[in-house]
Amino acid sequence: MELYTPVLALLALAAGFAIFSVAVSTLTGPKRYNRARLDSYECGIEPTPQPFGGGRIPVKYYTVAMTFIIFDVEIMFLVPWAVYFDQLSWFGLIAVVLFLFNITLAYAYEWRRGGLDWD
Amino acid sequence: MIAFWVLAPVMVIAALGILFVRKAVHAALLLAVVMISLAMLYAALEAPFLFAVQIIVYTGAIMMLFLFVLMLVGVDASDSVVETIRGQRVLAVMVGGIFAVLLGVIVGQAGIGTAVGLGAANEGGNIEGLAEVLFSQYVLAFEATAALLITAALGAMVLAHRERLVPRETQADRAAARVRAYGEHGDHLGPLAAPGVYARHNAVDTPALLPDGSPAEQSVPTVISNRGTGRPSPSYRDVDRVVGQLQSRRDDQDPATDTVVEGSGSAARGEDA
Amino acid sequence: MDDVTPFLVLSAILFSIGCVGVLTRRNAIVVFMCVELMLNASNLALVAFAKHHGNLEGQVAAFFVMVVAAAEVVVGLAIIMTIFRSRRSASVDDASLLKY
Amino acid sequence: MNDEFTGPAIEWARLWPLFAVFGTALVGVAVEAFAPRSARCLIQSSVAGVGLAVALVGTVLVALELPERAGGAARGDVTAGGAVVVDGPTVFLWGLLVVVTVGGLLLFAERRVDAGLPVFAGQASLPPGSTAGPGGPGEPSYEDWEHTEVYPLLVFALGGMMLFCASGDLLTMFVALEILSLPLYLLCGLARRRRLLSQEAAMKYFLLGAFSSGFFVYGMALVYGYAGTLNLAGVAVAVRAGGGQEVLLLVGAAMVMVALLFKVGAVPFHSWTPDVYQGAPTAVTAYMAAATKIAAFGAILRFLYVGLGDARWDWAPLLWVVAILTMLGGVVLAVGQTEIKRLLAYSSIAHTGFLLTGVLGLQASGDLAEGQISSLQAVLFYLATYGVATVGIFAVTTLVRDPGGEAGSVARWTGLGRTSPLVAGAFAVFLLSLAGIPLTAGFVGKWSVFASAAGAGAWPVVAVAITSSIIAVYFYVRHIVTMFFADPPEDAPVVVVPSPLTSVTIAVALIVTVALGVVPGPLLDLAGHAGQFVR
Repeated sequence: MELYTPVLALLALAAGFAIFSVAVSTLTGPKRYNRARLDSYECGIEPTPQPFGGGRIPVKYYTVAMTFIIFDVEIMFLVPWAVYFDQLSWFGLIAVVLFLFNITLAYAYEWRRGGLDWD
Repeated sequence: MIAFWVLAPVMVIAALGILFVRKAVHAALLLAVVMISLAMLYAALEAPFLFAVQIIVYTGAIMMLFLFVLMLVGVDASDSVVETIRGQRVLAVMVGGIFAVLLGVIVGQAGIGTAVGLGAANEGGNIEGLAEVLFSQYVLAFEATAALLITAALGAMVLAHRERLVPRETQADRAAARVRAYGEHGDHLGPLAAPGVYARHNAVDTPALLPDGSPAEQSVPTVISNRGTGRPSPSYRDVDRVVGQLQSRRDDQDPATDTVVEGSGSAARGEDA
Repeated sequence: MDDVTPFLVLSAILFSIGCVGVLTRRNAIVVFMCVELMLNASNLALVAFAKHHGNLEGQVAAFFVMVVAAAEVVVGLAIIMTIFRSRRSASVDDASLLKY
Repeated sequence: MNDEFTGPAIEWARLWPLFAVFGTALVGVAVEAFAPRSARCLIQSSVAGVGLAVALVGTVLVALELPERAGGAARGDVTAGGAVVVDGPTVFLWGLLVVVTVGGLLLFAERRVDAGLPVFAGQASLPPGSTAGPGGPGEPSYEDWEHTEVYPLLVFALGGMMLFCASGDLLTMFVALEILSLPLYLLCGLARRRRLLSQEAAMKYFLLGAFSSGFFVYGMALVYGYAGTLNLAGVAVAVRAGGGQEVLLLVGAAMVMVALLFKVGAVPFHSWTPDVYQGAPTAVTAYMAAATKIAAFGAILRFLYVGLGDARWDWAPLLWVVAILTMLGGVVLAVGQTEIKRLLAYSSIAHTGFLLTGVLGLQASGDLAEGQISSLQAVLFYLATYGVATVGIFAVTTLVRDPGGEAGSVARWTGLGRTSPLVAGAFAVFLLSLAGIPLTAGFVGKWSVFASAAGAGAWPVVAVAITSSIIAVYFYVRHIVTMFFADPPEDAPVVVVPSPLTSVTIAVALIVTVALGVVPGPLLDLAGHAGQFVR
């Protein structure tokens, strides 16, 4: 438990700082709200693509989030394999390469269909 | 065990909160509290790898997606408290009853016995132990998970991605189209004027002034002008008034009064700034 | 720390709360969050039992549940989002063309 | 731990149909990625067709080579470290699933019934109602586009189902459950017509399905808590040894069963069935009504017989109640239905009840009289008859169309027997088979499940089953009577002439349904030959 004390202290400090700064800025800052202020940008370029409805984020970025999750999961599978690699040898390598190949196929699909285009 | 007794009440309260908060985004944050606490319990249960996975996959990825979708559909989406299916709450109470039974069952077994503990299994390292199980009994399930992830990718692309009907328009295409429009209809070729930042005002919601004093409406970003946000009309009226003043002075007074007009103009500018 | 019963009780409580949440909440996204709560509670039980039995199968199972949940979330939120875009509401009840 | 790691023995010779199916799906994804749009539909359907044919041939070859076990009472192998069991019932279900999927594939590829347009939405990410592209008529539009992703999704679902009914441990079963469910959730929401209904169906199916999979995981945890292993054979060993916290096992098993019963749509976990069957594109409904039930009953049988066979007297009474509720609920609710697809949905709920009756017929092989039908044999045969008739009947419903889509209302079908006797006749045969009238496959199926349940002493359930069969006959026959003996309405719906894809599906289903009713022997023998589960 002693090992974790510094971590907990840091956590508490970080949380305290976050709460403090948010609270102070809410309490002391000037409050003027209008639609222009709540816009994605107060000034600057027009955001493209436009979000639908009143949302702030265009649905297009869902594919980006999806890609992130898939690679996240993939990495979680790679960790045990990498740690135990010397024991797993060829069997593990083949299993993982097969897995990676499949994931890459999904990625290729997304890329070819323009899921990654930034427009 | 201290960790457990500290975290368990927090988790139960946070979980109960999910039932009662009105806004979905608050529910998501409470769920994140439960998940992070759960990660710490995993650490207490000799599952350091799951501690990391819980944080990275659940809190980092899954909750992120939840919050993302909440932002997408609008954070304010809250549910009505009107009961539409009659007996809904009764059903919920019944489920609460099942909960009580379930709870009773397990507490009734108070002490399912001393835990064997994972000392022996984790001897060569927790991750190594997991890898051994993962790549022996569950290697097929592991490969099958790839199918699941591909399905997820297909689903997200089908439901959230709109494919192009026509090929993507490149910058060169756009430049050519502009020049063509200029050639055929005489449309304005260059970039539009900047908004009125340097004219009379320092915000983008005010149009720039053309040399004749009239507002260049195209200089206001279309986002703002379409939504009618900001302060479009006062500044327009202001321009009209000042232009009118200028004209009337110029028409019937001697040049000396011009300085006065300039003075009032600069005063107005000061106000707006 | 030799007895994992408290962890099991906690997981039972969380699971039941999730269950009640699924049945009472009307916002599809919150309903889905309650399902996630149920899965988390199950994972806690799996990990606690792994410790109880002294083998790692439970932990591997919990790991798989997390991974599967990730894929499920991607698909599920895509469906919920689609219907929201069609109807501009995430309430389960507003989706009522199919009643009776 | 410190020993040298050795990978599990993966018997390719037994598993290759499964890998062939997953491989087909992967090829499908690659086609999605790299083939040009115009060629995609053709390539996809041929890839899927070839893959399914290979899988079917593979299943037959694997079935012929299964080694005998337990003195011939069972045949098969446990492979992949205990995760997959390829035995007689498995290959029987594999064959059945592939056949049903071929039917689904043919319906998926059908274009002629909707004026040359595909069955699925042109662009699912567009809100319903926003039809074309930015341009006017003549400009490019999404109207004739198609999501060819449905083919890999279909094949993935098949792979999940094949793994589901072959899984030897609960974790593999859970992963397989999700692999088969996620594509189906997606497919449900992709209808071209009545998009909102379709999307709602997808959402309901998804939310309730995720809810039930939560139960599966918790049940799995409790069973693991009892047995210390997730392997079904290991659970069986623990059950036989007794001791431990029995209650953990029972609660856990009940929760796993909740999830499995949800998938087959048993009362009280049936509420999704009518909504989803109605909202989903009919091709998808046809496929999943048949295939999900086959796969999930495979898993139910394996879980109950292999894992909990020795705790039979603990679960049988509960299952009695569920079976009775399901049969009565299905037929009673079906009586008042005015939509064809909802009517069929409730009838499928009733069929779940009949199948559960068959599941209740489990007896130790020693108790089985000579020549008596074992419950496994009965259920497998019933699944075959039900699956074929279901695909056929939903295929027929795609043909009767109003201007806005399929003519869903029962009233619209009035007098169809006079205007198009062929379609109405096919529909009537399928209805009679579902009702269990003699000389159709449904009769033999019902008779065999009732006989096996009665043999195991489940008399009350059989009595209820016979009662509800009679009620069911009432509403099936009522429908047939209105089709043939009433005048068609003024604006009668159009009966379209489908392409060979749908016609072949209907024709084959029709022939099989009648043939199995007249000569059920060979298939019954085949189901009997499958033998018991291998532990």
